Amino acid sequence: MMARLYRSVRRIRRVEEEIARLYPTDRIKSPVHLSIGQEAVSVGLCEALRPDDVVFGTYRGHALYLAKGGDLRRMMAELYGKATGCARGKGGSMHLIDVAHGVMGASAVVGSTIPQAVGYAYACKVRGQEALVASVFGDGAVEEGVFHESIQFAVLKALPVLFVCENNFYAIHTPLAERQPFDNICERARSYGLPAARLEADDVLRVHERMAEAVHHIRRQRAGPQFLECRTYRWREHVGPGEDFDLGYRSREEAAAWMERDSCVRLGALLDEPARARIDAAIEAEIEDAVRFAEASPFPGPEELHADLFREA
Amino acid sequence: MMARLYRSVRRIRRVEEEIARLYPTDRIKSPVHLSIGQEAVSVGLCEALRPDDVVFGTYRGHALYLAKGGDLRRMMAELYGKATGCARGKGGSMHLIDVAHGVMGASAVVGSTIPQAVGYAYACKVRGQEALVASVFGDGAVEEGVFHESIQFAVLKALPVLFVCENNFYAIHTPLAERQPFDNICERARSYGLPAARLEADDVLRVHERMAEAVHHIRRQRAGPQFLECRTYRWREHVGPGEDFDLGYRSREEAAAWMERDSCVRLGALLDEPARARIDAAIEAEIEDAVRFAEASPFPGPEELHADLFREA
Amino acid sequence: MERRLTYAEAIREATLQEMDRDPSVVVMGLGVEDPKPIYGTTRGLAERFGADRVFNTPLAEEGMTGVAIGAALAGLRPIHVHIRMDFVLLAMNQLVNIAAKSRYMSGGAVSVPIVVRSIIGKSWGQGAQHSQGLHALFMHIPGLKVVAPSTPYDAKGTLIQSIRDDNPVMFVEHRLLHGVTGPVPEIPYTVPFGRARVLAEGDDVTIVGISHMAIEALRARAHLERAGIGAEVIDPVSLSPLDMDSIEVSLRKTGRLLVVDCGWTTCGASAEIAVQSMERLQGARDLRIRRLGFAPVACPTTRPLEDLFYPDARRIASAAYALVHDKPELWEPPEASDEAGAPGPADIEFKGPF
Amino acid sequence: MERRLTYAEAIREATLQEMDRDPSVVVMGLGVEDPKPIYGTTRGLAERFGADRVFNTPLAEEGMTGVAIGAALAGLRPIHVHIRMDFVLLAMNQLVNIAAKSRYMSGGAVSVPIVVRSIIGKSWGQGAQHSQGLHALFMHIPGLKVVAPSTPYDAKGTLIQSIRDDNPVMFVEHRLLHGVTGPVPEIPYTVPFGRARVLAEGDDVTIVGISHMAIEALRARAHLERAGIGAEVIDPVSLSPLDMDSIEVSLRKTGRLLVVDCGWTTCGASAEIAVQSMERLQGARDLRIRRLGFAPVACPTTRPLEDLFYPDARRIASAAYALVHDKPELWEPPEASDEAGAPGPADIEFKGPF
Ligand SMILES: Cc1ncc(C[n+]2csc(CCOP(=O)(O)OP(=O)(O)O)c2C)c(N)n1
Ligand SMILES: Cc1ncc(C[n+]2csc(CCOP(=O)(O)OP(=O)(O)O)c2C)c(N)n1
Ligand SMILES: [Mg+2]
Ligand SMILES: [Mg+2]
Repeated sequence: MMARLYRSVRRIRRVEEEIARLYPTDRIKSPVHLSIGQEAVSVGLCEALRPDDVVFGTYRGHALYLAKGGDLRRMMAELYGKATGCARGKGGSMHLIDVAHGVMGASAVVGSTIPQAVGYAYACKVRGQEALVASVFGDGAVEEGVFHESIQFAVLKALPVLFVCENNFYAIHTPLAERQPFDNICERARSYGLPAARLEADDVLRVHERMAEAVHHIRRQRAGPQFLECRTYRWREHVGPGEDFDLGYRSREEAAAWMERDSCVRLGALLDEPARARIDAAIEAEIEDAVRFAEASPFPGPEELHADLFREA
Repeated sequence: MMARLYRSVRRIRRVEEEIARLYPTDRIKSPVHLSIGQEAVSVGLCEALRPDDVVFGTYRGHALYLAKGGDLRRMMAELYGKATGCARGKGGSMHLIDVAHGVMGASAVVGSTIPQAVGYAYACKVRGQEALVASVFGDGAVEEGVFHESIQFAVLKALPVLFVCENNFYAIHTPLAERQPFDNICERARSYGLPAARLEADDVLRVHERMAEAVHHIRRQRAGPQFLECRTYRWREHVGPGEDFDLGYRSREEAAAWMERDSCVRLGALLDEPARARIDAAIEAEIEDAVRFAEASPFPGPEELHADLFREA
Repeated sequence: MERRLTYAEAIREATLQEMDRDPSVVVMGLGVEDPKPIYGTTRGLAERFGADRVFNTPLAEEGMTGVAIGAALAGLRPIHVHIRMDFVLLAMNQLVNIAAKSRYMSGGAVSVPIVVRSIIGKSWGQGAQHSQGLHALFMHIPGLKVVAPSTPYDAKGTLIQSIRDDNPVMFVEHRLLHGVTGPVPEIPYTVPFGRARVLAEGDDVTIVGISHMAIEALRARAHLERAGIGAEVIDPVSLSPLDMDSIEVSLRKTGRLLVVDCGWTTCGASAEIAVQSMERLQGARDLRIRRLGFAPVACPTTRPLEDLFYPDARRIASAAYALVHDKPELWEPPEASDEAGAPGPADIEFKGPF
Repeated sequence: MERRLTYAEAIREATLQEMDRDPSVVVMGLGVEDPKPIYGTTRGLAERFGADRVFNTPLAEEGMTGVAIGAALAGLRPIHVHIRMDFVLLAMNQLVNIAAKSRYMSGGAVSVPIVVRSIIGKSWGQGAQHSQGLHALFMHIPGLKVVAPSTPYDAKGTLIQSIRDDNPVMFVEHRLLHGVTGPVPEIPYTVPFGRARVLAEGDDVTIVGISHMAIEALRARAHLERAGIGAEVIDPVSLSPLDMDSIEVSLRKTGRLLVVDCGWTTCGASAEIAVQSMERLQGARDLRIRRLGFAPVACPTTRPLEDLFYPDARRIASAAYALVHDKPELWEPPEASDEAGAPGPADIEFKGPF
């Protein structure tokens, strides 16, 4: 498991670093919201899920997509706007999807996939399926009324949903304290009567343990949803490949405290060196292949403009 | 004070009974949502407010309008669709307004005046005004996301708002338990960090006492909003003049328990008989006058159709 | 003997038959399981299909629309019911940003088979917030289909079609249509989208009436007949897609178009139908056009103003007359012709907003 | 020397001057007080006017719109800013059911002086949910005013007008306009609603370009000039109210109308302008019309499809040419003329969705 977790975190980290490296070439003509520093949440969650479980995420979606098993080649091609992309070039970085692997899609409108996760879970429940749904969203999403409407219905119908709030303390450049009366997201969730817990998501092992516990409960006890607030930190700028400590809304020191506890490094150190090196090498090869695939793939032709609006029998 | 409270409760009760009596004549061509049985909430609240305080309410708005001092003649004319109505016949029963007396308007879309109350309070606060805003809404409104968005902002900015939830246990014919996971509205409000309390609103004296306390705190301490859940009961059908125990969604017994504790009767019994009789007589005269006024008033002329869309200098 | 149902019964029958046929169909909304079940359209469904497939929702339009979308992504076919179209405004984000776009922005990976039923209110002082016909807002958005049947027959057929469609369909009803009766076969059938109906033929003017206005247009036609004018009345039935071919055929004959909507005209369905008509006929046939719809204000509650707010048979007839005689309306149908002019039942007044 | 500002600077200056003049003006929205303050349009306002008058909001579009309305009822004049028009869909209920109707349904007792600024996104893979021009949805609703200036001069003047207006005004910006420079007097001034601008004269065809499309229309005009076609370019500036008088004057001359919008055409602003044109000219002057707008799909992210999704100067020129020569577009401006054809700066590509 440790090796799996390491591989997944490291892979996401490296993919995103590679995206950042490639970005100045302007071949990725798509806004990118990197999860560098936040990987432990998606990885800890997805390693606790089964293949038939599904996830709904956000525009900051590379980590969740990859952790859940989304195809890397098709993701990279999507960022390049190619016809081989997971959304055939029509969605870009903010709308990654891989239905075969349970990545059900992401939205660039904050909070707007939360009710879909609940609805998906409703379908699972009434059809007696065992699948479970994870809804991943940021600390900003909790402010939207739809978060409440969603959690309310999920508890009312005792649906198999795991709500995962990635609290990175900022919505773009606005700190939580300027937007929410108290730093008590869990308490607000809990007022609906569902189990809610906060965890420091700087350690992927701990995150995974808690996620697995919650998933187990939801699946076995069928007593309804649970809520986990994962406190984490975004290392890069809100959107784009770079850092943003020059903007002044947060300090490099604040970030440094999180970077020191880098999940990827700490976990890597626990593996034996040759095993780690093998994993790393495989990741590099995979990334290289994916970038090559993306670059070699064709753009969609003009006939694609009008395709995919409706599904007609 | 007891006489004042009695007068106000009795007046609302009698006005609404009169509306119900007139309704079959079809002269009131407007859906009416009666507050009979729920008067103690509006009366207890408004007797605790100052004239410069304002209230925002709902389509079930006769009680709040009258309790706050709204003009009875103009209300009755509004129900009749007359040009002398408080909204010149354009709003009807669901949109009563009397700005001069701090009745800022009502909406027929559930929950939709709650944020306006908060915005009004924001204006009061930043302009250093002492006025306080009461937002009155039903138990159904709490389910709308906008309730959360509103309370969140009110607490964040410490605004002078008193949130008053009239919990009559039903939204149209659907009981609370079918719509909300738990009967814990206060807890959900409290999770935002504001004082929230539940009270049985069958005794107008008690309601008034608690309202006055909350109002005093909000005004004097300037520490932000408070929340009161008033448990009450609608005696008549959701909309219309009659009873609805034949529908089967609730029982006459359930209602009887509330009717026995009728605030109007109990309070009346505490007054000395001649005083009570004087009040009652004055109310009857006022109602008769208002109905006459409404009936005698003209309908708006056709030129009124296009008036009042915009305010132009 | 011809089997007749009300529009509301036709909707109920369509729902019931599709739920029988396809276990993935579910019905949700405020008051779908209620002693007054959406004007009877959902009566008995919960008893028959159980609480999992027919359920009341909390008051949370945006969230519950998202729930419907999510359930659709998982393979259910939710019918989400709103007793007033005005409330759908709370769900615009889910409908426009998600439902309409999920398929396209996933490159066809998913689809969202939901039906959103909503009802345009009218009469008895419904007022500004219980009376809006907002179908044009949805027509504006690629990725949504919009249908607004005016007869019990089409109500059943298009609802079945909507339920079987793999895409989001806005199903628009009108409060005053629910009580209208008409022939409805018992056997399940579909009425395809994108096919208008010529309700009555005529040579002088084409009146396109949307939803409830199709009925008013038929009444107007009777008035006009007595004034020697032959009006062709077309019900577009579906608004997105729009069957402009049928309208074009009629216009090549009449050269005159009056579009009557139960909604506002500015950027409305009436504007779209008029401009597409012109795009098709320009250079080929002279065309005169005219639009009627809600007055450009909020709906007032008082009856005298409410009557002015809405187009009705008499005003439709006047406008058509003016179009044919190429002058501003001077003519009004004689008062006495009102009764005779009404081919359908007079509007049933209903009390209360629901 | 003529004073020049960017469109973004003009917006900032209008806001600042009005806030100086009138203490009831406040600015609110996600990111109005931010190191990247809405493309600079709100830069420095919080420092100058304090946190009470310039404040970030939580993510809660519906609620915060209600807050703005409530504050307006109390006498403030809030400017509520949305960095993308797509997000305004979350606030439709407050805007349509409350803001647009409060005055009417209170019989004039109250009014709601709010300005809702929102920005249409474009380029760099904004995608389906960060690119919508939804002004037609608001034009459809009586009680809302809608303005969409294309020049820095009009941006300043109409924003001041919007702030002083006692009614809800939807102020529509376009991301690619923010960097455009033009003459802007320092002194505060208003540009009234309901007055279109003839940006360039011509005898053969009238091109009405909305918002950013006014600039593309000017570029198209240069292409057309070289093909011997004189295009009159009109910027409506305000969409509700709409200055049809100016458009009519132009059409009486040209007889040909091409409306180009940065939005969809179905039930769009382009439909309304076309149909009103026809309503005015029918019987008086032969009129040929044509609409261009977003392709009828969601906005794709990949560049090759994005380029097809949007109208641009070349396609506008082709369409105008076809209109003038009365045949389907065969003509395209020669590649070489692109540079020369651009009267404004080429679009500044921007990266990232905000
Ligand atoms: C409804 C909505 N409002 C505003 C925006 C603009 N916006 C994009 S990302 C973002 C911040 C969201 O913060 P959070 O939920 O904490 O997620 P994070 O970016 O920190 O992962 C905002 C405000 C949006 N996309 N959607
Ligand atoms: C947003 C919205 N959804 C649905 C409705 C239909 N509706 C009207 S009243 C009502 C019940 C509201 O219940 P509650 O808030 O408890 O108020 P009560 O009528 O009990 O006073 C509903 C669902 C509405 N008016 N607005
Ligand atoms: Mg965040
Ligand atoms: Mg209630």
